[in-house]
Amino acid sequence: MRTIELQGISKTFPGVKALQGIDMLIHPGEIHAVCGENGAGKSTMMNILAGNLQPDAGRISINDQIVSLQSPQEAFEHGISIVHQHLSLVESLSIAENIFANQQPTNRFGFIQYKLLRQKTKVLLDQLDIQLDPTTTLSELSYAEKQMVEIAKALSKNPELFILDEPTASISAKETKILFNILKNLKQKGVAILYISHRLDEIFQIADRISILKDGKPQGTFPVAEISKELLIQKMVGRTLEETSDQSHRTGEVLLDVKNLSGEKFTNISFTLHCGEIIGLAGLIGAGRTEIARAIFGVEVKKGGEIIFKNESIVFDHPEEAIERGVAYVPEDRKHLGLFMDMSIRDNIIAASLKNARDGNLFSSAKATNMASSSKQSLNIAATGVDQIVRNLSGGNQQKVVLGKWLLTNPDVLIIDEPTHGIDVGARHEIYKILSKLASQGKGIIVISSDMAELLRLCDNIIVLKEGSKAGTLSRQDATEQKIMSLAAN
Amino acid sequence: MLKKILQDRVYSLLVLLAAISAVASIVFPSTFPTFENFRQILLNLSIDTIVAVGMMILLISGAFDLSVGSVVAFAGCLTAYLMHFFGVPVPLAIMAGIAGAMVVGLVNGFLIAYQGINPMIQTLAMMGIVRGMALMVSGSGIQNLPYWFNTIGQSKLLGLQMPVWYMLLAVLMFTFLVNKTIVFRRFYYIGGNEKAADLSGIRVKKMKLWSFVISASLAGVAGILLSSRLGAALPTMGRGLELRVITAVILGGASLSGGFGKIPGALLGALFMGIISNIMVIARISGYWQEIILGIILIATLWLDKFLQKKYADLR
Amino acid sequence: MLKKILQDRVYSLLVLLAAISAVASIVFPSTFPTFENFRQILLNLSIDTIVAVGMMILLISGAFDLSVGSVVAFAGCLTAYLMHFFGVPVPLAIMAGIAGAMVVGLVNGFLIAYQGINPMIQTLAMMGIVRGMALMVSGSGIQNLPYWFNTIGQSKLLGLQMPVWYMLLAVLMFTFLVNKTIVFRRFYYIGGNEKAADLSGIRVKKMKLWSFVISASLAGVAGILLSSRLGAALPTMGRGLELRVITAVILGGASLSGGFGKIPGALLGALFMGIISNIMVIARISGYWQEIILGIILIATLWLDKFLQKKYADLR
Amino acid sequence: ELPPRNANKNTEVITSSRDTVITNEEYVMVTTAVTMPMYVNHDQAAFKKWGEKMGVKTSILGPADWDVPAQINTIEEVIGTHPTGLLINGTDPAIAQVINKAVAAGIPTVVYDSDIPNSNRHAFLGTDWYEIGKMQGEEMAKLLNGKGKVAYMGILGLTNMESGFQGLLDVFKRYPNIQVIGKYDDKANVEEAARISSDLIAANPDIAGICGFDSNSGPGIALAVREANKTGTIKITTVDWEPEHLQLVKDGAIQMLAGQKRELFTWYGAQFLYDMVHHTNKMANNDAKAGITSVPYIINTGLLKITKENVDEFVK
Ligand SMILES: Nc1ncnc2c1ncn2[C@@H]1O[C@H](COP(=O)(O)OP(=O)(O)OP(=O)(O)O)[C@@H](O)[C@H]1O
Ligand SMILES: Nc1ncnc2c1ncn2[C@@H]1O[C@H](COP(=O)(O)OP(=O)(O)OP(=O)(O)O)[C@@H](O)[C@H]1O
Ligand SMILES: [Mg+2]
Ligand SMILES: [Mg+2]
Repeated sequence: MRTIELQGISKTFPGVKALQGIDMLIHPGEIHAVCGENGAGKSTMMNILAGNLQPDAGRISINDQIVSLQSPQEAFEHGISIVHQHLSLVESLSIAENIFANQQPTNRFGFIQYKLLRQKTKVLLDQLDIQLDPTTTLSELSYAEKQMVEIAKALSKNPELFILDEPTASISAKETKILFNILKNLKQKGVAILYISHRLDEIFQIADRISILKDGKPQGTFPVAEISKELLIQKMVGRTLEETSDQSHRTGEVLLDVKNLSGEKFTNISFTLHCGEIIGLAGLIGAGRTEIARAIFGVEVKKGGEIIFKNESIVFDHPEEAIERGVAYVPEDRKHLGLFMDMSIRDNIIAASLKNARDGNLFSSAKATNMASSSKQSLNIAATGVDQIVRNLSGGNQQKVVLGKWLLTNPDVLIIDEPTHGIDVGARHEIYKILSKLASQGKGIIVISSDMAELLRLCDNIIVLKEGSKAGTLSRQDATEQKIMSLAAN
Repeated sequence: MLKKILQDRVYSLLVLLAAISAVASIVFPSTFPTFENFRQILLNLSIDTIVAVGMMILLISGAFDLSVGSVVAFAGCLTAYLMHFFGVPVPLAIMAGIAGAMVVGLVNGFLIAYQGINPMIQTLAMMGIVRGMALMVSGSGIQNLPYWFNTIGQSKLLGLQMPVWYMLLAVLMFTFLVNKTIVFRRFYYIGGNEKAADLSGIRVKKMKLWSFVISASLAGVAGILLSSRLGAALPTMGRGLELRVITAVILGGASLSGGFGKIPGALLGALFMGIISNIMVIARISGYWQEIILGIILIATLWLDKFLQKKYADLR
Repeated sequence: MLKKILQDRVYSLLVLLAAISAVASIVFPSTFPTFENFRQILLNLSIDTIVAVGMMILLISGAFDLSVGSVVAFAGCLTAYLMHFFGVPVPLAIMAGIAGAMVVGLVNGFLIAYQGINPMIQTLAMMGIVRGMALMVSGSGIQNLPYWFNTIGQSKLLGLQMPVWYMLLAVLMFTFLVNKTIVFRRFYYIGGNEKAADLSGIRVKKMKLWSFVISASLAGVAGILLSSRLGAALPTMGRGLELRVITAVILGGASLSGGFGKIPGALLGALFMGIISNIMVIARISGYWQEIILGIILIATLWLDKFLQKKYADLR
Repeated sequence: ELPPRNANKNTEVITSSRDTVITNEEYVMVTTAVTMPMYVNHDQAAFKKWGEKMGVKTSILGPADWDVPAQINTIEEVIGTHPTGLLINGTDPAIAQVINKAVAAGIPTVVYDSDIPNSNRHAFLGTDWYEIGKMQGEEMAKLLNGKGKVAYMGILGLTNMESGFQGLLDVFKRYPNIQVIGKYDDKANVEEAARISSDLIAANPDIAGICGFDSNSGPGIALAVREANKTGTIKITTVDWEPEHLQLVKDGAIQMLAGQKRELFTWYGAQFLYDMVHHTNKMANNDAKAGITSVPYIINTGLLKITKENVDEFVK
């Protein structure tokens, strides 16, 4: 049983006051949600609790004992373990070795026991209901599967304070359900849980209390019962979000026609995307949604089938062609596939449209800066400037940068894999607006998402995939979470 | 401004160079700060720098090439061989020499980019192969090259020997290309994140292939200049040059992991090494002391650079 | 099983080696497959392999060390110096020699891990410094080393000279440590993803420091063995060894970007190189052809390895 | 502006006609591989000793590794510092130009070791490497009484060494029963030399003799021969007489050393410079005006033949 108290925690990064005088009390056996916009300082706070960052001011006490958490190791020793927003996994190692990193089970001579390691891993994976061999190399997993491994890793430490930084951003309803059951159990056991998510429904579903951050400043803590969604958003964003009408812009004109497309991980996928239409791809982890997108975009070779784009059969053998023809793909794994972490926001945003950043035939940094700045404006990315290094952005703002990059290519067909992956309500709202605006301009959009609310809200048609094949299509009218789940699961 | 100096290696190196030169000028007023001396320093680093420009491009894109030293020798020897034994006219022979270098670059680039061979071993193996070929064509070296060939590297302009001008040309040209053309900017993206670059529509493999061809060609040019300057082609030319050049380039702000570096950095890195060794010659430091002191200075420089950056981060 | 062979370099290399040896035994039945020949091959690669084991650990953790060649010379010379000029008893002198090597490793590790100096330049600079120190202590080399010292490297066991046994010991010991102990396992995490390793509670800097100390110490041991085997300590020992060793290690399955590699790979890589050059001599390939053909074989090997992996990926 | 068309071949350029007393004289030796023990112990030691005796400043400069272009760079930079006299190691014909430059700058310039005939150097002292090869050939032929398999190794691509190889081969041409089985590059590295030798022994159990041409060849070959228990049965001739070489002759591992009188190169070379500067022997009223140089033009210091018989005379 631990009661964790934060007093006057402050943290400043070059150019940013990430946290300013945070006070917070986390009781054992409560699920304590932390809400805030992208860049509000949530992850920073969690990293401080996890011993990964050192606060400039303030103190942390556990059961009224002031503790100093100089390193992750010390945090573990105090029973604190965290599911990182940016996964803390090693691609080149097996699932088992990732989960028990630096604490593999050993015999009494201090030698690693691999059999035991595999067994312990299997137990954890079963707990999370993941059908994967513990010896699988991490690099062979999809992003969502990695997310689950990260959760298993944190769980393996039997924490007293369990921190989850946007664990559900990229997993589907099925996994989310499993996760919540586990959290409830831990709660029974008296574990204190800090839970970060931009999916407010989830928060109202499981949280006991909610603390709100804005621009690094505390906005108070409320029992869920005492705060409405509207008020929460109001406090997070500092304004109320006017509801957008999500009327369909679907036209009769066919834009993209996919016929019996087959690839590594999917077979006989057919669908038609009309101008102004938003199609959703739903499915559980590993359903093959990403692979379909990659096949259309020309990253992976298709095994069979035909893609007809603007009434002509096309095969992109490289994304370059896809981009030139007006197809864009926002990948799921922003860190590895989306971003140039050590480059500036500007260079990231113009990456896919370098040709437009020219003045005559020559590259013009002024022009590039303008392009980037306007995207930064329209997506309102929270950063010190377009010259800031992307690595130092908050998760959500990084996602906005990736989006900005692809919107700048102004595509006719936009494929987005987990579009609001880690994006706050405000920004999510903006992105939805952007998407329906694009649709209204007659563009076709394919949304791959594990957030069903999102699909239901955005899509004219939802294609549900199951183990790589089409399990059914639901139109906006008759789509419900239950229907999607039943198609996707059994 | 201060930010620039403290953050950007190119500037901090410039400052450091100025400081060192100032000190040297006070200690050796009659020998160091003379036009002759600097003309000589520049001439002596011109060959390395031309190779370094190509290496900088490779490092920006996250690769490197250990075979450049051998290519220097091979290009020089091949050119000399054709002129000397077959009386091939100078321009043709030179083109053949550069072509030879390009082929080496093509092979490296193809096997690394398209076949996924490990760059380190590929270029290391190539280093042996090409050195062997240099020995094959030139035996123990080829003397008395045609007068007109020698003029390329030996004639002077405004008191500076031609290689210096070629070096400056290469540096300026590629600085411009890298800053001002889309094609060359792509190397930064490839070095920054290969997968993301590919998904952003950059043909990574093709670009990688080219980066090796470019650096090999520059090495070829350097080799031809060197043998023209020497008036002879030696199979031993450019031994250990690869490490020297990579050192200069990293000193100039590049990183083996890619994504960083500016072309002028290549020149500055080479200049730094050149001035240090020149000062050691003037100070008559030699034998093992020369190796020890050079090593210490190298480490000290990088340490200072890190120190400045920390200072900057704090002061911000 | 097939998966293992096709995927894991250690196995594919083993298979390849077996194949090559088989062919060589058929073509040169009287000279290649003899005990004497293999005894000598092993003896000649023992020194390199001991260094390669340390280098493998460094590459697994995502670093490398160019100064090992110089450390080999320095440790040997320092030991000989103490024994010869100060009559220091053999065991003490050896300890001093290894200690000297460790200090080099400490300096490298500290400046790289804690001061963030670029590893490439740090170890390159150290290579010069330490070579210089070797020359300083040994001048032109030291002869007439104590009998008991020479026995270390010259005595035989079961027909194999001691260095071979020490090599096998080192390989087995570190294979075991790396597979079975958490401490050594950490190097894979650090090489695979430094940030993640840090978040997993691994003290990355400390471990990095140690990795350099380990590899330097092994280089020290190798140097002492070499001079004991030679019966003399020469300041020129271990020239160019660093590249030879890195090649062997990468051939053995490591990658410059870290996270990959197995200790036995170091031995296999060295063995591969050893057998190839042995066969070339037997096949009467000499002069510059040696370099050319060795290079081609190296590339061909890696190409084949890639090819097998692709095949495997398809067939799975 | 274009370079001179070396028209004025072998017309001796006049030395400094400074009759005034020279203040703070400094004599500079520029070599390559400045840390090579053979150079340090013989050339450089004698040169320093001479300086002390004459009470003038002596400096030794040059790159640490065998790098002729770098030696040229050093000479160029030294010329800028106007030394009293230049003593240059004739590493390669390619240094002719810079020698001429020095001479043109009025600096007395003496070449030692190998001659640079196509230059305007004032004097040369040294030996003809062709003779070294011949001497080894003759001795080897004698040791083998004219029949058997022989291999030789050295550093490939060096002019002087290649002519040494030539001398060797020309001798063997006269012995039809001597079969030359190969030429190998030991990269001036003991381990390489040992590896190649033992591979050779494995490949040709009946190999009768091995000749070495750089100072690391001898110890390496001897090591391999010893480890194959063929000491004495396989004959070894090699160059250089470092302590370890002498030791090996005493042990009967090496049958003959073809040594150079390197001390004489630099001692008298320096003396020549001194005499030129001081006009010790005036021939004309003004040698300069008369267009003569008052020192010998070419001196062949002859070779040392060190065998078991006379070795003890050399052991210090
Ligand atoms: N290493 C860093 N260097 C500089 N600034 C940083 C660094 N890490 C975070 N920041 C800044 O601190 C602020 C808070 O970042 P943090 O990651 O805590 O936000 P967050 O609440 O987690 O947002 P998100 O919901 O998008 O994850 C952001 O403005 C971010 O740009
Ligand atoms: N980079 C990859 N390398 C190897 N296998 C992968 C990779 N990405 C995904 N997979 C595998 O392909 C299958 C489909 O993955 P994919 O990402 O398409 O699933 P998904 O339907 O997109 O679900 P999610 O996107 O939520 O992970 C998964 O079983 C996963 O293991
Ligand atoms: Mg966050
Ligand atoms: Mg996916």
